[in-house]
Order: sequence, then structure tokens, then C-alpha cells
Amino acid sequence: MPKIKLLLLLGFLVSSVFAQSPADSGISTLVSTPSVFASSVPIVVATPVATLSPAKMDTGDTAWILVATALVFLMTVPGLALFYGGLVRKKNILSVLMQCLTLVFVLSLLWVIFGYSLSFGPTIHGLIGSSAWFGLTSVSMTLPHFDAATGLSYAPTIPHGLFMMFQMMFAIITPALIIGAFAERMRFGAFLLFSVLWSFAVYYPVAHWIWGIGGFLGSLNPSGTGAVDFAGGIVVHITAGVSALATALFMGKRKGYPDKMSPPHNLPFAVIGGGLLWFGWFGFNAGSALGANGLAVTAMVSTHIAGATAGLTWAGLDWIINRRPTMLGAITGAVGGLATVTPAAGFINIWGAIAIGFLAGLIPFLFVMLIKPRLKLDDSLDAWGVHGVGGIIGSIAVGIFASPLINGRTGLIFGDTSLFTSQLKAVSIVGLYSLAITYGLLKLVNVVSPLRVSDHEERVGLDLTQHKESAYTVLD
Amino acid sequence: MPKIKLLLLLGFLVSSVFAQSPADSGISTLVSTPSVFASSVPIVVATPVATLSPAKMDTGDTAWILVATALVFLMTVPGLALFYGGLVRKKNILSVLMQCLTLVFVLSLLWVIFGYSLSFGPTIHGLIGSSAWFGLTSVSMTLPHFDAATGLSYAPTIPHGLFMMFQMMFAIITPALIIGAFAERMRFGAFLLFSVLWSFAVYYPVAHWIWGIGGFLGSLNPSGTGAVDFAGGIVVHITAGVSALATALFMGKRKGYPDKMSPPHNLPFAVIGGGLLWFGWFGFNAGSALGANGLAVTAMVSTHIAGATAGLTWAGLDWIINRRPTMLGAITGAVGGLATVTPAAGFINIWGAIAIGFLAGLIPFLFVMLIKPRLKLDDSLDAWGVHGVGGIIGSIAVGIFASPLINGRTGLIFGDTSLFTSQLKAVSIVGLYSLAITYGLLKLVNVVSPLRVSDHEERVGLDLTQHKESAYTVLD
Amino acid sequence: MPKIKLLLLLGFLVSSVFAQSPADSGISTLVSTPSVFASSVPIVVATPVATLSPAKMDTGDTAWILVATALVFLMTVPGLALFYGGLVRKKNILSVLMQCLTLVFVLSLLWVIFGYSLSFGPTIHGLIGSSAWFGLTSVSMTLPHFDAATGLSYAPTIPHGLFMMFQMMFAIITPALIIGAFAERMRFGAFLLFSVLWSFAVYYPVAHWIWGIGGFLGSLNPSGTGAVDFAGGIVVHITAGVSALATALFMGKRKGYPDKMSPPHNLPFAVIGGGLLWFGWFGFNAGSALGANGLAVTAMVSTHIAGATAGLTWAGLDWIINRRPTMLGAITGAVGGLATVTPAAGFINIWGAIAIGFLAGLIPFLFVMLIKPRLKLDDSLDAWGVHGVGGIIGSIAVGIFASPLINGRTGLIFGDTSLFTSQLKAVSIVGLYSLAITYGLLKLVNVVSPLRVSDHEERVGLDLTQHKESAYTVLD
Amino acid sequence: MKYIIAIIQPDRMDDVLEELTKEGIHLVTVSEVLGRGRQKGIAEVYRSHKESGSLLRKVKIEAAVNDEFLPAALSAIKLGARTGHVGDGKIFVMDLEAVLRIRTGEEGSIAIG
Amino acid sequence: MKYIIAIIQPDRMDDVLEELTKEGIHLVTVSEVLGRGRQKGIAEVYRSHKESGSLLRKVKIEAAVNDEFLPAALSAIKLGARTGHVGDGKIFVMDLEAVLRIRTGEEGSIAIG
Amino acid sequence: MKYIIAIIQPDRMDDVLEELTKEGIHLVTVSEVLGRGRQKGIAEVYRSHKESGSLLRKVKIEAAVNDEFLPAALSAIKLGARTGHVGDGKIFVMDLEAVLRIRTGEEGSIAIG
Ligand SMILES: Nc1ncnc2c1ncn2[C@@H]1O[C@H](COP(=O)(O)OP(=O)(O)O)[C@@H](O)[C@H]1O
Ligand SMILES: Nc1ncnc2c1ncn2[C@@H]1O[C@H](COP(=O)(O)OP(=O)(O)O)[C@@H](O)[C@H]1O
Ligand SMILES: Nc1ncnc2c1ncn2[C@@H]1O[C@H](COP(=O)(O)OP(=O)(O)O)[C@@H](O)[C@H]1O
Repeated sequence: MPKIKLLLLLGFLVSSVFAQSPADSGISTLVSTPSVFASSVPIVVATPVATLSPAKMDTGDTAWILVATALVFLMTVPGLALFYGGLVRKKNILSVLMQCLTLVFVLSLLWVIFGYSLSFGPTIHGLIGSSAWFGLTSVSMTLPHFDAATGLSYAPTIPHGLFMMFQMMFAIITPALIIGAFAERMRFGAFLLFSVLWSFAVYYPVAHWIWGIGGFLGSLNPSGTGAVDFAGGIVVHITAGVSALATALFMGKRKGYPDKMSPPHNLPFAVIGGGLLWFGWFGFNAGSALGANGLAVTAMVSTHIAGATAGLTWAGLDWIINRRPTMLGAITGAVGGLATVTPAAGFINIWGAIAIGFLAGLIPFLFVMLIKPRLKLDDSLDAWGVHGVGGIIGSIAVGIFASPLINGRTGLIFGDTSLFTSQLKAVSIVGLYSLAITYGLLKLVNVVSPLRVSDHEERVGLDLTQHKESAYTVLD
Repeated sequence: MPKIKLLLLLGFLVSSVFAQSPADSGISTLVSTPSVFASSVPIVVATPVATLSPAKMDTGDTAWILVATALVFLMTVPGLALFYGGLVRKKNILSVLMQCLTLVFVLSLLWVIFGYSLSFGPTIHGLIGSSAWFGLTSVSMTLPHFDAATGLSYAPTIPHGLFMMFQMMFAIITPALIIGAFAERMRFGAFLLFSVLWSFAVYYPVAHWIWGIGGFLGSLNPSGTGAVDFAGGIVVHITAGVSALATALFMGKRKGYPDKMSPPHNLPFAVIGGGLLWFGWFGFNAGSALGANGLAVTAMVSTHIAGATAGLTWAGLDWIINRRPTMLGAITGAVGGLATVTPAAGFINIWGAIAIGFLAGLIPFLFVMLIKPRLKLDDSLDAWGVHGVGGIIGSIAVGIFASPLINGRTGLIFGDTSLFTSQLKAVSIVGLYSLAITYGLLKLVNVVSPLRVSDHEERVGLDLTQHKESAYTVLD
Repeated sequence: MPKIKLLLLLGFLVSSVFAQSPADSGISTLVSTPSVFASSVPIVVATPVATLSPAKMDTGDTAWILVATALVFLMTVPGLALFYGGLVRKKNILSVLMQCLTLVFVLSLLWVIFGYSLSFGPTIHGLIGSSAWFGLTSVSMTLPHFDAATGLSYAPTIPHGLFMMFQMMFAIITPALIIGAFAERMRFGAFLLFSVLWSFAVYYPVAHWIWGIGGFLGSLNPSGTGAVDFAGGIVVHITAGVSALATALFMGKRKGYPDKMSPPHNLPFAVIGGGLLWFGWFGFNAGSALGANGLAVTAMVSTHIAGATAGLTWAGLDWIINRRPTMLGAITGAVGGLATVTPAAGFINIWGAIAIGFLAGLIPFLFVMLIKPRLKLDDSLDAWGVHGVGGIIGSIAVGIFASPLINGRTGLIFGDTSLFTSQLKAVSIVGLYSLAITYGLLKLVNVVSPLRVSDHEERVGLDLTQHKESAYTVLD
Repeated sequence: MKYIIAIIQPDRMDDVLEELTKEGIHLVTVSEVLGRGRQKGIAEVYRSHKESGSLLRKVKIEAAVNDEFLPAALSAIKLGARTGHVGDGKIFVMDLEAVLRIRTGEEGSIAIG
Repeated sequence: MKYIIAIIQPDRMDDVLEELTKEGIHLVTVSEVLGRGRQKGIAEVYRSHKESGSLLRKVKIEAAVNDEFLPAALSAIKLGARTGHVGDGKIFVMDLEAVLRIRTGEEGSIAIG
Repeated sequence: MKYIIAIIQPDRMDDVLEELTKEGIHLVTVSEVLGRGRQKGIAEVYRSHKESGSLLRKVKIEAAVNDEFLPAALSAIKLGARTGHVGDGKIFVMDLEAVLRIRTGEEGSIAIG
């Protein structure tokens, strides 16, 4: 995702020599010729300029990323919390809300203390960031990031602290997505321990591999030809989705699944949550352009169109196969489309977005409709079925539909196989890694603190047994 | 709405000659002298500059419109969806949510493929856009729009694709407003067909007439003296409101109306929806300045003050006439005020906003209170009573209260009648056109696919019969 | 809060002489060396530049404050409205929503007509603003504010009207916070009268003392060494919180308190409200930097980290003391942390934020847990316990933890006592003033219009008796 | 005196109440219940998973009547609730020993209406 | 044994429960119902459309008691529920043939309390 | 015929329904009630204020059965609902004078199932 606009440095030098070019439009200038400058392929500048002039800060870009950060926050609480919370039974909604909110608490603190450094700090052999930025040491709240060694910057026109903050929101929502797989049956303490370990063992490394400067799978390393992941198809949706699969398998089914499950207790909540997710996704994807530029616009359009197409596809299939288009189907399809287009949003044109949206409606629908019932897999809220399957489709699809005119990377249909290969490789490695590590972590946690609530607690509900509260009163 | 800041081109040339003026503040400079430069009256530049320099892109303006676009999205889902959904009976809430969400799906796709071109593309005799921009051909995601023939630009400082996207959200919410008129009784399939046809037959042409370059009713044609519509009083609220009237008449009353109707099933949902609508309206109206400038600030202040005044007016009338100020009245009044000020938001000062807000509280109140019961018109959620009546009041009121100091157009009270006349003309033409076409479309659709659900389906509720779902569970 | 970046003026002159420095980055430049330039200590320029060039308007800063204004609006409706509304009984939720919404109506109008001038207008002996800006006279919608007498500006890079609008949202939410203290038992008419009088007697003066140019307690006066209040710890949370205490004492307990109170009727609503509050708080605090700059980033990071820490602290204490972490505790702690860090957000580093967050979780928890039950004080929704106590902690803590590297003011732990003393003084004066005046106003209002509903009305509920509506239907 | 409990389809409630009124039986108590009967509901569909919904939403109407009103009450309920489809519901009749109007303290037949 | 069903105003519930407790009747079952009676509710107003609300919110209290407790139960309910206004509600008493405490399997009078 | 009212723990509902089915008693009516009994609920905690919650969520199951089914019904309910802890609930049995199937107009024993 981090787009590199390094020529900006040269541009700035030139502009100050000729003493006339308004620097603020420099960014736009570069973006306006996207195939060369705004690429996500790092352009390694041979002679990096030693000092990064603060003159390069752009208030417009900063304004947009401040907002985008807030939007991605909103996706977790109350967005995802409500989306998931509306789908469980009355007796478990608070447990879902509490899990989401607690992740905000804990993972925010972990991020500033350890996580950001491990994910984006100076690389250790392309595998993990060093501890150099622990506690935000060297992370300026006012100057942009600049890596003197490579001449690269994660985001050359906004304060480094803002990039850190924007990324924090991704590190929060990713484990929150997994909640959908074990909802209604995990002990709160075990959940917390699992999520913390998972962040260290899965999220921070994978984020580094793909997005960190020097990460061995991404494009910000000397090869410059690795996998791309615009806003988190691999880092967010595959890690979370595959881990959801592992968790659902490990945890086993809820009592009564699949025949005696109650329907969603409050579908309007799920729709509010879905709507807020969509709203926040503009920040997630268009914000991943890290500036208010043409790439952000491209990502916004792709995101919206893919979400709409996928929602329409699911609703249409429902209509044909189940005789009626359902509300839950429509919102599930839409969320799936938004998830699926995430890795591709900044690399495709609208036809690519429509194609990806269609696949994102079709394949998860078929999975949830045909395959899941056979597996008797209780992925309670389809975290794997939607985010995992969607993340895989999208991360591969960017290798098919990437248009060289958008962001300098070329997909299969435009005649290049190298990106496609990189994507396949990254998807497989991250997928298998997430599966294995998550399974191991679950085994480990289960020993320390049993994962599953007792049969009695499951019957009574997690709200009362884990939190001593009820969501709603009966009379008053 | 689209303000033209064409002198910017000259300004830029001048500034580069003198090699000193920071270009980014160019916009602000112009806006700071609003009566001349930031007018919505197009200033046709005699010798248009052949190439539009990308240097004119402004990241601050782009940042604001990225956000404004997301805000207007939020207005439909979950804003309007909840506002309407909370007011219907429990058995129909999902049908309302589903209608809103499906419009997002379908109209987004229609817009990028056909609608944007028909609405804003090169004009055909001032009546409709050509097919030149079908599938977003020639719509750059990175460069601003620039019409070489007229020297005009829809939005000279943001990418063309972003202007397209911002306008898409208007094309979605407009038909969604009509849902209020036929809620609780229209078949889903017929609804969908009607909404699609309506977009082609009403929304795209009317948007072109008023806002398209060359549109025969607006100000972006050689006459330069046509009607103004800052953010959609005519294009959005009158088209939707008048069509709502036609639909309510055509559909007939709900079973049990008016004596045996149940009250709103979840007023807090309506308040959440209303609050999100207000929040989104800042994007709708202040975003229609198409930049982060003084005009946006003017529009934001006018919008907020008119909403507050109208809400207070309705609540006060309720208090006097019904002995108590009601929550539903307050939020209805506020939404009415926001709708009413929409066409005027960028042309009036705060006294104008207060005056319009007062009218927007008073007249719909009287209509809903006195006239509607006599008509025995079942405009279920007052789409006509609030948006139609409000849209007409506001679109005429801009011809009365427009202050020449704000945006270069002069209303009656400042001594000019020409704007007032233009507004009356546009309101009448669009109103009658919407009424006639909508009525015709309803007749047509009714033949192909009956509009109204069966008596049994209406009793059982649309959620179960149209979507096979219930919004809430009873026990679990 | 209003940061002064006055050297910008000089910077601009210099830059135009040398004809090379891009002015837009001027802000960033200044902010990037925070201890000197971006300080909230006013730097009184000896020879103020007579005319403020509109060239200083910055679209990025304007974009951010447009959004921040909308975000702070959202905090009241539906944010706070839902947060409070979910915690009361079913029969009173509409009364809470209505109180919040009505404050938006009434206080918005009061603000543009009187309040802004009284709060921020030309000072009268440091005590109150004059009537010079009544009806927004002299408040430009396009040019930044500039005070020729002192050479100061409230916000040099955004239109004056936008600063006014941003501040309006603070003037709305402050009295809305007090609702938590008297929920479920105040007559609507008396509530309205009280809130209006309170705005004139408490909010407008205190805002002037602390934030107004020349205000006797703040830093924008010739002494330049007064108290700081980044985003409203004193002006918002202490005034509201202390007044909440006075109100709860004056109103007496609800019938049945504390033994027979029903639990919160809809905790998910409280969580949605809390989530929206958090989201909006990014606008509240980071927006108080009045630009899209490094200070905004600092404030955003501090705000988020303090909220997370406080939430975690409360949840952890709950876990230890009540055996289970509760949802209501977690969200209460988080809101308390956000409130507490408000005055400090732009002066501290992340360790300061963690420290303040911890205190903000601990002390209100102990208060609500240990002290409140003994007082038998019925502060219904803990407006005093959370906002009052939090506001006091935070406003004093900024005098302890302010890091001179962030914003030029130095706290106790960095070795300076003067700021600490200023804070203590301001906290005491404003606290006592709010307590006394509020108590007096309550006595006064009670004579004119009894504050408390009748016993029968309290039993039946405020929704039916004050507004003739029910929030939910039972069947349909 | 008799205590009548009728379980009917929610969408017939208005008709039943109307028919009862026609027979002079105005006072009733209504509540929401779930019924498991012979009826299969409209199969609800959640993410392609069909719920045949063994517990369906029903309305329970309770009315205490004097003996002479019983036949009229039964036929009114039948008239209002009957569609001829499975799920129309049942009427249960029990003996009512005593009635007391709280407001006046009246007891017996006179207190019932 | 008797089975008592009382329909009362929601805002009197706490008082009724308290009065019952005083009489040693602690075990009850409570639910939310809608009542159509003589009472006209507070006319609710929705967008100026007044709903005279023929179905009003009520609380239903059910208590099974041994015969000797019946008078005490009735007067406790009356005491707690009575305001003297229309809408105060009714008490219905039916004969209860058998009671069974699930936990212990006890039956009859001993199982009731 | 008998009218059975059982008040049980919500989390036992599925089991009770299953046991009843096994005994051939398929038709029942279910609703949500609040119970005040001997049981103290899981003390809910709201901002550190413990609510010992005197009114606990319960499920009410009503089933009309022919006399010969009564013992089976009672033991099925007992089997499904019993955990041995306070709060398991009660079963009340009343005499049922008449039943009427609305759809067909059938009355008496034949209409009950
Ligand atoms: N014996 C019974 N005991 C309790 N409730 C019953 C009984 N029989 C029917 N009901 C209630 O009546 C409803 C309608 O019954 P059902 O068998 O579906 O329809 P029909 O009476 O037309 O055959 C059921 O859902 C249930 O709530
Ligand atoms: N005969 C009856 N059958 C069933 N419910 C009744 C009957 N009479 C009264 N009720 C219930 O009691 C409630 C109070 O009755 P109402 O006539 O309003 O008051 P009052 O008893 O003071 O005249 C009604 O709303 C209804 O729910
Ligand atoms: N005499 C009674 N009248 C009405 N309801 C009762 C009676 N006794 C018990 N109940 C209901 O049964 C529920 C369970 O009773 P409780 O005393 O808690 O358990 P147990 O039967 O195991 O002692 C109560 O909450 C209440 O709803």
C-alpha cells in the first residue's frame, strides 16, 4: 500500500531552484501521471537527499489522512461490532461488542509500544521490524517519515505519527474480524490472550513482510517487484480470514448448530454496522493512498463499485436460488465486495472493480451456500467465508486485473505474469503461515486458559456469564 | 451548485510570471472576494487556456470532497434507511433498509456506466448529456474536468473522477427519498424497476438541465442567468418530493390508514437516522462548494442554522398546538429545514438561513397537520410533505433571500427579480415534468410488474413476504 | 486551545521577499518546531501587520476543520444522545434524545446571535466578549480572524466563520453533558430555560476567560502565561461536570434510587453512542489544533491512547473487583479517558497520555464505586463522576505532564511549577464559579417553572408525559 | 364466568378485536407469544441457511367474559381469525372463579366488563 | 390452590410486588401485555396525528397461591395497584388443580411457595 | 383436558420442547416472562452497582393437553427443565373446559392436538 512518491524530493529541489513552482501542488502533479510516479513500486533513489525538508508536508494530504484514520477507527467500533453484534443471539451481543472494544484498548497500547516498530521499523532481514521504534522513539508527530538508508518514505507528505496512527487502526480491526469465527462461545480471558499473541505472531510479521520497507514479500525491497497489497487484502483479510478458519475448526460448533440456531436477533443493527463499515472503507482504501490525490480517488471509485457489484450479485443469486433477495445476503455480499477489492483498489479501473465485485459476490455465496453446510464448519458469522475467501480472491485478482495505466503494475489480462506470480506466492505463504501459527496459538492458549465456555455458560449466554450484564431489559 | 473559479487560470499564469504567489492560496484568494469570483454564474473566459495545468489540483479541496462524498453516502445507508426504517412497523423495517441498500448497488453501477454521462456529459441541445462519457470514458481520476469548448470546469481543483463520485451519491439518495411515499406496500421487484426507469427518465435529465454545462434551465449555459440550485433543492428534493406525491396518489392508502396505523416502531432509530442525515448534510451542502473554501463555510453555516431553526419551529408549533413538543416533530422539522435550505445554502447569509428555516418548519407543519388529513393522502413517511414542499419553498426562497454579497446572485429582497423569475420557471417546469413522468412510469411498471403487494402480504409484512426475514427475534 | 502561529505573518513576508518559500507549508514548518512556534502561548507581535493577506488561508487546514466541525456535531446527536439514551429506562429514552436535539436547535441560534460574540468577541476587561459580533457582524465567512489590536488570530489559516462554527459545536455539547445528572426527572420546559440561562451565565463567560483573546484566566492575554485548555477540559468538562453535581444535588434522587433502579434498557445503544463519541472526539481534540498539522496529529494520538488506557483501566478494575469486566464499565472508562485528556491532548507525549488515561480510569472508578454510593447522590448517568472528575484531573494533569517539546508549555515533571499553578487557579475559579452560578440558576428556574416532574409523571415516564410519544411499540 | 385464551395469527388481530367489539366485548388483554403448531412458517433465509422456524410469532388474546357472552365471544374470534389455513390458531376456555375491579373494588360479573 | 392473574398499570408494578411481599407472597411471574379497557391513554402524537391508542401498555402479574393466601393476595394487589383512575386494572382468579416444583419434584400446596 | 403452564429457565427451553415432542406433545405456546422466585440471579453489575436482579428472565410454556397426556407432559417438562438448582421453575395445571380449533371449527379433545 504505501505509495512512494520519491521524485518529490527531486521535484522539490528543482522547484526551489527555479523558485516558482508551488510545492503544494507537487504531489498532485506527480499523482497526475500515475504510471510513473505514484506507483507502489519503490523507486529507489540513488542518492537520497540527506534531510527531508518539512516543506514537503502537505496540509491537504494530512487533513485527508486524519479523517481516514478516524474512519477506520469507526469501522471497528461501532461498525464491525454492530455488524457482528446484530447477527448473534440476544444473550451474546454484549460479548461481541466488548471483544471489539477491548481490542481497541489493548491493541492501541501494544501498537505504540511494540507493534508499530515490529511492523514498520527498520527491517531485520526482511522478516520483522527491529525494536528501534519501541514506544514511538524516532517517530515524529510533525515530520514525515524518511528512511535515509533506502531513500524511501512511507508517506512523504504527512507526519510520521499520522502514518503510525492510520496503521494502528488496521492492526486493531484485523484481529477483530476473527471474532466472527468464534462468536458466542469463547471465554473472554482466553480471547484476550489469543488476540494479543496473534498480533505478535501473525499480524506484526506479516505486515512487515508485505508493507515494511525491506519486507521480503512486498514491493518495498530492493527487488521492487514483490507482491502488492493496496489496503490490506493479504495483511488484513487473508491473515484474519485464514485464522478464522483455523479458529472455527479448533473451537468446534456451537451447541445446536446448525439446526437449532436462532436467526440474527437484530438485523437492523447488522445493517447499521454494515453501512458504517462501507463508510469507513472509504478511509481504509482511499486513505491508503496516503494523500488526497488521484490515487485516492481511484481507490474510492473502485471500492464503491466493487462493493455495489458484489452486493447486487449476492442479492441476485439469493433472488434466483432462494426465491427472495435477503437483507442479510445483500449486506454480506457488499461487505465481501469491499473486503475483496481492498488489495486491488489502487491498481484497477472500473471494469476491474466490476469484475472483482462480481467474483466477490459469487464465490463466497457459493461457499456459504454449498460448501459450508457440507463441512459442518461453524464459522459463526462467516469470517472465513467472507473475509478469508474474499481476501484470497482479491489478492490474486489484483495480479489479473491490475491496469498499468493506474498505478504502474500490470496484471495477467494486460499481458504480464510476474505480478500474478508474486501475488500467488504471497497469498500462499501468508495463508499457510497464518493457518499454522493460529492453530499453534490456539493449542497453546487452550492449555493456559481454556478457550471454550462451559456448556452451561453457552446456554445462559456470554453476556451474563462473561460480563454480568444483559443487553436489553424486558420491561423497563 | 458547481461554482466556477475560472479566473484561477489567469491567476495561475500571473502568479508564475511574478514567481511569488503561492498557488495554493489562489483558491482562497478568489473565494475571499466571493461576489466576483466564486460565483455560481459561469464566467465564460474568452480565450480558454488550452491545457489545464495539473498544478491547479488542490489537495485541501480534494481532501474535503473525498470526505464529503463519504458523508453523502452515509446519508442513504444507514442515515435515511434508519430514519425511514424506524418510522414503519416492525414487520416492514427490513424492506425499507433493503430498498435503500439496493439503490446504492444498482444506481452506483448505472451511474458509472450511463448516468454520469447523461447528466453531466457534453450537452445535446441543453436537454441531456451525450453518451461520450459512458463507462467513464474521458473521466480522469487524476485531472480536473475542463471543457475546452466553453472554458468551464465543473470543479477545477479536484480530480474529475471525484466530482463524478460526489455526484453519484446525489443520484442514489434522490430516488431513495421517494421510498417514504410508498413504504410498507410496494413489491420489491416493481420498486426496483420503477427506481431504475425513474433515474433515466427524471433524475438524469433534470440534473443535466440544472447543473450540466449547457443545461437549458441552469446557469452554466451561455445565458448565464438561469436558475441556481446550490446543492439540489430542485434536482434532488423537488424531483423526489413531487414524484413521492404522484406515487402516494397512485399507490393508494395502506390498509388501516389513517385510523388504525401503529405508531413508529422504533423512534430512537429514526433519531439516529436523522442525526446521521444532519451530519451527512454538511457534506451534501458544504461539499457542493467543491472545495474547502469560504463558500463551503457559508454553506455549512446556512445549512446548520436553517436546520436548527426549522426543528425549533416545528417543536414550538407542536408545543403550542398539540400541547407537547414531540421528538418525531423535532427531527422531522430539522430534516425539513436541511432539505429546504439545500438550494440556497451557498447564496444566503444567516438571516436568510433563519428565514428559510422558519418557513421550512412552518409550512410543512401546516401541510402535515391541516391539509394532509383532509386529502387522505397516504404519503406514509411524508416524503412529499417534507421534501417536496420543502424543496419548492427553498428553491423559490433562494430567489428571495439570495444576498449579492455571498455568491453574486441577487434575490427579491435585495431588489432583483430576474433570479426569482428563473427560480419560479425552473421549479414549475421540473415539478410538472416530474409529476407527469412519474405518473406515466408508475402506470407502465404496474402493467409489467404489479406495484402493490397483495392484501395478505401487506398484513403479514414486507420483511417476511418480500425478503423471507424478520428484523428482530422474540426470544433469543 | 487556540494555538497561535503568529510568526506566520513574518514568515509570509519573508517568503514573499525571497519569492520562493511555498506558503502552504509554512504552517507545517512552524509546527515542526513546536516548542517555539506552535505554542499555545501567544507570541504578541510588536508591530502587527495591518492587513491579513487572504493568501494565508489554507485549504488543507480548512478541509480538516470543516470535517472536525461535523464530527463534533455528531458527538451530540446521535453520539451523546444514544450514550445517555441507552442507559435510561425505556420510558425515558425519548426525553434524553429530545433534550440533546433541542439543545442543538436553541444553542445554535443563540450562538450566532449572541454567544459567539460574548465568548470570543473583543474583550471587556477580560471578563466577557462585547456585543460587537452579535449576529455575526464582522465575522467573515471567507477570511481568517485577525485582531488588529493584539496582532493575534484565533485561527490564521481558516475562515473566521469556520472557527465560529467549530466553537458552536462545543457550546452545544457542554450543556448537553449535564443532562446525565438530571435524566429521567426534569420537566422539559424547565430544562430548556435552565440550559439557556446556563449558557449565558456559565459557558459564554468561562469560554471567554480561558479561550478569548484577553480572557483573564487563559494564555491569550498580555501575561501570556495563564492556564491552558487544549480542547475544553475546563471550559467544557469542568463547567458541565461541576454543574452536573450541583444539579444532581438540587434535583434529589429519582424514585427508587438506588435500590430499585432498572438496569440500562439498551446497552448496545450506549455502545453505539460511545463509539460515535470516540470517533467525534478526534474532531474535538485534533480539530482544536485548528489545522491539519503536527499538533493535530499529536492531539489525535494522545486522545486515542488516553481513551484506550482509561477504558482498559476501568475494565481491569471491574475484572478484579467485580469479578468480570463489564461492557458499561469499559465504555464509561473510555469516555472518561477521552474527557480527561481533552485539556492536555496538545501538550503531552504518549507517556503523558498513558499516565492521564490511567488516572482517568482509576479515579472516576473509585469515585463511582466507593464514594458515590455513600453520598447517595443520584448523578443518574455519572455526568459529574465522569466528566466533572475527569475534567478536573485532566486540567490539573496538563500542569504535571506537559512536555515542553510538544507545545512550549512545561509541566511539573519537567521542572516548571508556573503552569501547574495557573491550572490549579483556573480549575478552582471555574469550578467554584460553575457550582455557585448553577445552584443559583436552579433556584431561580425552579420558581419560574418547577424543575421536577410530578411523582406520577416520573412513574409513567417522561416520554409519554413530556412528549406524548413512546420510543418503541410492543407488538407492531 | 369464563376466561378465554385465543392464540391467533398476528395479522388477524385487528379483525378479531373488531369482531369482539361488535359483540360488545371490549375489554381484552393482548400479548406477543411464539407458537409451535402444525403450521410451517414462511421459511426464513439467513445467508442461504433456511430456517423453517418451528416457533412462529402469534398473538394471544385473553378475555374474561360472563357465561352468557361465551358463545358470542367464540364466534367473534372465529370470524375474525379464520382464514382456513393451518396456523389459524386455537381458543381455550377455562372457568373463572372470581373477578375484581381494582379501581372500585367491585367483584364478580359486574366487574368483568 | 388458586391461580391469580392481575392486569395492572406498569407504573404500579413495584408497589404491587412490595405489597405482595409484605403478605408473604414472594413468588410471582410478570410479563408485558397490551390492554384494551375503558381507559383512554395519553393520546400519543405522531407528526400531529393523534393516536388515541386503544391498546395500552399493561403489566400482567401471575401468582399461584394456596387458598388461605387468596384474600391477602387480592388485597395486597388492590393496595399496590389502586389509584382510583380508570385503567387501574383487574384481578382474575382461577382454580389451580396441581402444582409441581421442577427442582425437587414436590407437588401440591408445598410446591407453591 | 388440562391447561399446563410451566415457568422454566430460558436456557432449558429447547430441551423441554424436545422432550415434549418425544411424548407426542407438539403443540405449545411460548412467551418471555420475568420471574421472582427463590433464585438470586447472576448479580448484574452496572457501573459497579450490583443489581441482584429480583426479576429474572424466564420462559413460560403453555400446553393444552388431553387428560391422558398429563402425566407424560409433566414428566417431559421435568426432564427437560431440571438442573437441580434453585430457579428450575414450576408447573401449574388447570382444568380446561373447552377447546376450539379456529380453522376447522372442531371442538373438544379432537381440537387440542
Ligand atoms: N394444544 C395446544 N397448547 C398450546 N398451544 C397450542 C395448542 N395447539 C395450538 N396452539 C397454539 O396455536 C397455534 C396455532 O396452531 P396450529 O396447529 O399451527 O394451527 P391450526 O390450529 O390451524 O392447526 C400454535 O402455533 C400454538 O401457539
Ligand atoms: N374482561 C377482561 N378481560 C381481559 N382483560 C381485561 C378485562 N377487563 C379488563 N382487562 C384488562 O385490564 C386493563 C384495565 O382495564 P380498564 O377497563 O382500563 O380499567 P378499570 O379496570 O379501571 O376500568 C385493560 O387494559 C385490560 O388489559
Ligand atoms: N407461586 C408462584 N406463582 C407464580 N409464579 C411462580 C410461583 N412460584 C414460582 N414461580 C415462577 O417460577 C420461577 C422459578 O421459581 P424459583 O423459586 O426461582 O425456583 P424453584 O422452583 O427451583 O424454587 C420464578 O421465577 C417464578 O417466575
